[in-house]
Amino acid sequence: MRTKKRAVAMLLAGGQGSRLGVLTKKVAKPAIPFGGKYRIIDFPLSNCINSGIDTVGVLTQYMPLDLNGYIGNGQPWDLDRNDGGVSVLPPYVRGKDGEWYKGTANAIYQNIRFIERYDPEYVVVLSGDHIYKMDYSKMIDYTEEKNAACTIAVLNVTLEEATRFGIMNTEEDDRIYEFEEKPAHPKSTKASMGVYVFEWKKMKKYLEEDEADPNSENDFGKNIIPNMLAAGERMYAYEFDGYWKDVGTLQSLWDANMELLLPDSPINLGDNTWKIYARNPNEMPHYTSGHAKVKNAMVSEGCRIHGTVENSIIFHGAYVGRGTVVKDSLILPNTVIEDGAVVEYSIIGQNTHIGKNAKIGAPKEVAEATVTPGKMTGYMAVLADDITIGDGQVVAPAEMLDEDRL
Amino acid sequence: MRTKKRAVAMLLAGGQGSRLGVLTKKVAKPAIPFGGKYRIIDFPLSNCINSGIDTVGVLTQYMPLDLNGYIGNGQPWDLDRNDGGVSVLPPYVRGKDGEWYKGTANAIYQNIRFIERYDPEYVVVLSGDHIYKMDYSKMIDYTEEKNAACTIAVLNVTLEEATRFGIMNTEEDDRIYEFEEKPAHPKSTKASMGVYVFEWKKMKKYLEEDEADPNSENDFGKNIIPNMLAAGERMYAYEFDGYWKDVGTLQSLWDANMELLLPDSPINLGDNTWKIYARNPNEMPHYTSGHAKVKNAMVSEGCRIHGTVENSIIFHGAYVGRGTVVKDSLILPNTVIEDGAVVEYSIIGQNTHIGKNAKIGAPKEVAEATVTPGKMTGYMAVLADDITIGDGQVVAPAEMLDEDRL
Amino acid sequence: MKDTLGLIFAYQNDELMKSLTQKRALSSIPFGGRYRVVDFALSNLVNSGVTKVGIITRNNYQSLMDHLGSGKEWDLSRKNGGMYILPPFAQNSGYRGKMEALRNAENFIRKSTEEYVILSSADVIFNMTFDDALRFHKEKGADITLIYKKGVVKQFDGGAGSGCIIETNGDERVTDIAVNPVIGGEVVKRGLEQIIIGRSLLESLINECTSHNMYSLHRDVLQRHLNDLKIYGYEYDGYCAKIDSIASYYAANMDLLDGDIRSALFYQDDQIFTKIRDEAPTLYTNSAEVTNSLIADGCVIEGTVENSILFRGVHVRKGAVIRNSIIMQDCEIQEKSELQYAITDKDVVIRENRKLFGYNLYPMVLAKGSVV
Amino acid sequence: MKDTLGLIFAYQNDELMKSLTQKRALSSIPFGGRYRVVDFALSNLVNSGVTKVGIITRNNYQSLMDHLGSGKEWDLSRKNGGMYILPPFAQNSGYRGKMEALRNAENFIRKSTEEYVILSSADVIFNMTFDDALRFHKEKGADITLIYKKGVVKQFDGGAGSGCIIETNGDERVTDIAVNPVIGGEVVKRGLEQIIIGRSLLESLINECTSHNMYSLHRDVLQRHLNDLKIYGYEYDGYCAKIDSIASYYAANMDLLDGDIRSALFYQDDQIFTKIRDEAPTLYTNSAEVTNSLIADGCVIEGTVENSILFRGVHVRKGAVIRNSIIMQDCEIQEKSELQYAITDKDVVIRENRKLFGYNLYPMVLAKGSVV
Repeated sequence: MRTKKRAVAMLLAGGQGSRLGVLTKKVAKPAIPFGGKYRIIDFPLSNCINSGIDTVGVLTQYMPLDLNGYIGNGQPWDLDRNDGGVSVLPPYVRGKDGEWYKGTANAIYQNIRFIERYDPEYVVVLSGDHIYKMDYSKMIDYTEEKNAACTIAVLNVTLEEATRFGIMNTEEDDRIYEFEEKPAHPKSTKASMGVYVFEWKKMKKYLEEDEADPNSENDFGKNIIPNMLAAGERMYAYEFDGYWKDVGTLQSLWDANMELLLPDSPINLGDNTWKIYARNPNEMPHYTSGHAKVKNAMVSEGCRIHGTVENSIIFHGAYVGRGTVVKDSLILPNTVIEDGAVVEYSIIGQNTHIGKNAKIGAPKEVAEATVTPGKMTGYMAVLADDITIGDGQVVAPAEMLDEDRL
Repeated sequence: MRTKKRAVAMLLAGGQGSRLGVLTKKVAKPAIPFGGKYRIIDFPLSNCINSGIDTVGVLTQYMPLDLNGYIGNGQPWDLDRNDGGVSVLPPYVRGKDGEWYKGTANAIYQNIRFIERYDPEYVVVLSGDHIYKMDYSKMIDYTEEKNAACTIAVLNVTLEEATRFGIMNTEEDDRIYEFEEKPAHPKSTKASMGVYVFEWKKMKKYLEEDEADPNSENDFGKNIIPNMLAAGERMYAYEFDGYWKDVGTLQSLWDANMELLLPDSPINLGDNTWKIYARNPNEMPHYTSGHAKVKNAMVSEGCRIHGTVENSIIFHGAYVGRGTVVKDSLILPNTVIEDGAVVEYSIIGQNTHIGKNAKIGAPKEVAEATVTPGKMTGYMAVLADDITIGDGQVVAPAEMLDEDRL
Repeated sequence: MKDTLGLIFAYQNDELMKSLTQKRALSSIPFGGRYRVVDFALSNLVNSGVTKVGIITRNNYQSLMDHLGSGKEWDLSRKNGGMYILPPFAQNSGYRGKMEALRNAENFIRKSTEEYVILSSADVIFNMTFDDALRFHKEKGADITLIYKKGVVKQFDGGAGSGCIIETNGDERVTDIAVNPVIGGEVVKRGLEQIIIGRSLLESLINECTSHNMYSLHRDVLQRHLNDLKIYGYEYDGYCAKIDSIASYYAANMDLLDGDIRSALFYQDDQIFTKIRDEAPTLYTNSAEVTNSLIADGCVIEGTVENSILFRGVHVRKGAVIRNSIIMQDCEIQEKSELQYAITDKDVVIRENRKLFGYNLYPMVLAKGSVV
Repeated sequence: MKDTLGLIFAYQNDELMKSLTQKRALSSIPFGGRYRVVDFALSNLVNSGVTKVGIITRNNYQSLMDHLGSGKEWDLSRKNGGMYILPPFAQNSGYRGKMEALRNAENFIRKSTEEYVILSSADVIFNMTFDDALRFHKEKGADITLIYKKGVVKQFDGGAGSGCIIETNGDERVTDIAVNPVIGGEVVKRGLEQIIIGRSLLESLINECTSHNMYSLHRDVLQRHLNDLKIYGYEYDGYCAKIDSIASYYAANMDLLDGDIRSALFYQDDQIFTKIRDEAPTLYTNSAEVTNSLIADGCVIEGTVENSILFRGVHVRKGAVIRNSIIMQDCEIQEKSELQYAITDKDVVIRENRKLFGYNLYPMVLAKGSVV
């Protein structure tokens, strides 16, 4: 009950996530459903409480209604505290004018007063785009040990992958001497995970300087980190060797979900020593009928399965009719798929209604062999939230549908 | 536990309250302290829960950090509910662009989706500027009885005062046929209190039409109400005969506080049948020392009084030193007034420190007889939050001070 | 229904079910994959808009308290009103009847201001709001209204009798009350032990019973006052099941495999609330074969499950077969074992190759934590 | 201190204070204008970072439960850990000693995973965090650490004796433990009944006591194991007061009129938390004369108050005089009445012109709700 906190976490949840296409039309990316009953933001929030960080600011800007409602008072993550807990931090007006968050650094800058309430030694900067389990307290300990102004969590990737990441070039002792964004010829394979620990006093100084610079884009990767490096601050890479997945594209979202079905799934949601918490819908146990065939699948509470489900994730409250086939697909919450429909290699948005004998997508192998991939969808069919597909209607593979088809 | 609600309240808390001068430099007007331990917003929030309205959206825009923190999960007002409760609704980005709340009507328009979650029959629109106790459920009943599209709460004022208010001209049965903003020659004395009940379906239609009109100022008083009248909607005045006070100026804020000291204070904060709730600071009972003289004053928990206090409101956590005199003043929370200082006819902001033998303001009668009144302050001395006045320093009556004086 | 107080009798600790109630009250027995029996009574009150509920306990109520917590899940963690656990007075080791139990709540009742009280027994599985019944109670000017269900009472072996059977006239006024009568297969009006009564009348009846050393709600209040109080019956025509024996508990669980009964109980606007437990969704592997079963989150199914109910966190290993059984939280059914007509309490482990068979009306019960 | 579990003995119901404890446990007696005695033990644990606290109760704990609610005010309404009320087993009507009381918490202790346990008696008024004491416990490799206070023990008439007095050697190892010895005016090391112990050791000591029908923490554990367990003393040098008689209760309240003691207890980073009650600030009228008094919110003062403590909602009418008294919640002191050395429990009304005088060490106690 002491207001001074060792660390405060700031979670950047303002991005639109436009590469997720129609799925982010109504909700911010961190509120996208994942893994049958979770949302992406459950991972960083659960990591915080599991790491002993009980004060989290969530910086929102884009379509925050669902996200705010989902976070609520923070109780599902044990983040409803008299002192600290989770706070949603939208942009606001001061003096005469309001200012949207211009960049990741500006978003934190605008909330300096929030952070200073807790007088922290360290500030942990997180994003709401990744699926991973990580003990941030170890990274903070490491920052303290190294007496670093900033520590950046890195993942070892292949040299080829390294061209798509922000890469940290380090000395032998992991001190960073150079940061390269998507280098054509990477000197290192240490890719930034978008998890930073800053010594707060230093961070504040650089945020203020950055804000005063009219040419800055006010971005951590583009401005703050390079400025700190240029000034000779002690900055270290912190190697993380666990599972980490960016789910910023439809394909990577599908992949990360499907990895939950692997024997010894790398993210292991059943691990009681590092629980991932979620706001639980109040739904009864799922019902698998006498006509159902469910193999290699994840099914959540509130579902009613009367058909065939294979290699798929069925999110809570979904209905799969008799004679219906769902394969290689993600069925997001509360979606209804009527009798006789076939859904293959697809992502179906929340509350969407698919009529009898409708046909969505095509078998994965067929689609991959015959279809021109979509820019966002690849070979998948992707349906938005809240739409209706009439009886017998067809949605082609690689198609992204945002309206009713009756 | 049924999601359909009879009424949802929308509380407009985005205004800056610039006529409150330095007091609103860091906090939005609804978060201004009032009555020793309350804030202005406690009145509409308590009215809601006491009226049986358990779903409240608070529309914020200006300096919301303190206000958000104060509202928190709504528990102090019993508004932490699994279904409903209080939600803070900031402006946000959708699609590519963000939009600040352009006016009171636009603020509600941008949150139509929030309202529709609860499928209400009525929406109550409130503002965070007034001190009053009112049972909104009776006004909703009245709206239902009259089968009205909108009901506007009115107060009977004098003909002279009527020139400063929005005035409702009504038929004998209280049906409104005309609305005049600050009429030079009022036809009626029914002044709008800024409390509206709308039938939601109708309201939504007019909000959407208003939003589509590029020339609109998106304001209830200027656009929505006149448009509805012009369209011939059934609109009624609802007479309210209790205590109601606008606290939009420093003088009216001082007056409303001082009325708490009257025998049989019209707002009666001790009334257990209509409690005003506040987020309680955890402070011990106040201590009145052997040297203290306290008369006609309100003193809150956490205070330590060693001097003379007369005709004043001492907010929680304040300290009044030995030999110190406080008269006709509001001392906002956690302010320290050292030994031998004299504070007369003043408003002292939160966490401000007044040094020994400092002199703030002048006796009320003296100030009124000798000083040129300030535009905002009148004859009062007004000190901002968080400043320091050095030992022996003087702040003149009618002065408004926003920085240290050492 | 802000003018109504709820009181739940949650102390039943039926001897007939002792294998399941050894360490808990009947009201906190797990039910339907993720619920506890008390969830139904509590949700019904909350769904009726009652915001102040007292829970009358006796002993073994630690498990009940753990389940109810602060009442948050039922939206009863409130500043005004909310949920109140009413523990027994220290010296009291049991109640001879409901009127004696109510003595324990006397203070709570007296301090309340609500005009009506709903007395609800926490041993009935049903989904009902009391709005219409209260309206009926007011319209009739009734002193007491008994909710009843018309039909043939299923007689389960070992059940606690049929409770109270009432008769009503054309105006629904109660003309006779029989306590635990022997009944055949005829259609009767069975009291559901859900009663509406005025608060001040209840207070004076508690006083009357206390001062005359009477304790039974049925005999000392309802039967005695049949003529001088206006006692009415109100028919509830939805699904209900009274839990008073292992057989009735088993049957009520199995009822949930019927889609219509599931709909009546769960897929309604008025939901049944229960304590949250954070579990991942259930995982079916390639070897899973599941039919006609109700399965909570957190299970891993590698074997065969038929006509069964699996609570949270159950692991069914490869080759294991579960039929017509109720498997509670965190049980593990190991390779090639087989269960039929079994009820396994929490944390039971069935070792490899074990085979356990009960009968339909005499399911085999395995106590909490046993390793077989 | 995530690795530490808190256990509070909140069942004391001292016969010597029975005028104040007739309907409540000692731990829930109002104190200091807005607190209850238990707030200190509970806040100390919370301020030490302990997030899981069991409260051992016996009887008359309804008032304690009402006060503690869901633990929200102490930030102990949590998903993981938080506050647990541990009610007595039904048949148990009293504990002969703390070891017997702990048997009641055995299950709770066994299910916990924390390495250490702090056993705290809820009858001491003090503000202390246990961080340093726990560090000391670890550094010394102690089995048990007793927090003690060095000084002359104030002997109040009717007090429950001096509790346990310990002696320690240069290394702070405890060399002798005397239970309730007769002591004169000498400086002694008095145990504060705040004890640090390893969780598994505590478990085995509870088992040992149970199987040998022993029950006293002091005699059957500390004295018996003085040589074979490493028992250390840790000095607390702040303010503390043990509440064990009306006189000590009165004196501890009056201590709060001393600015230094007030500072030590309340104006600290580590706050004492208590249940919120929504009251308006206190109103002084023109006829009010208040000196050297501690006054909670919600009072209306029209009369004279000197050297006294007023709880929330007290109304002192014109011409009434209160001196050296403790006036609890919602009392009304009517016109021209006079109180000296009085303790009025909640809801007492002193009629016009009544005069009541106690003595310094024998303050007059007026029972809850009495109208004089």
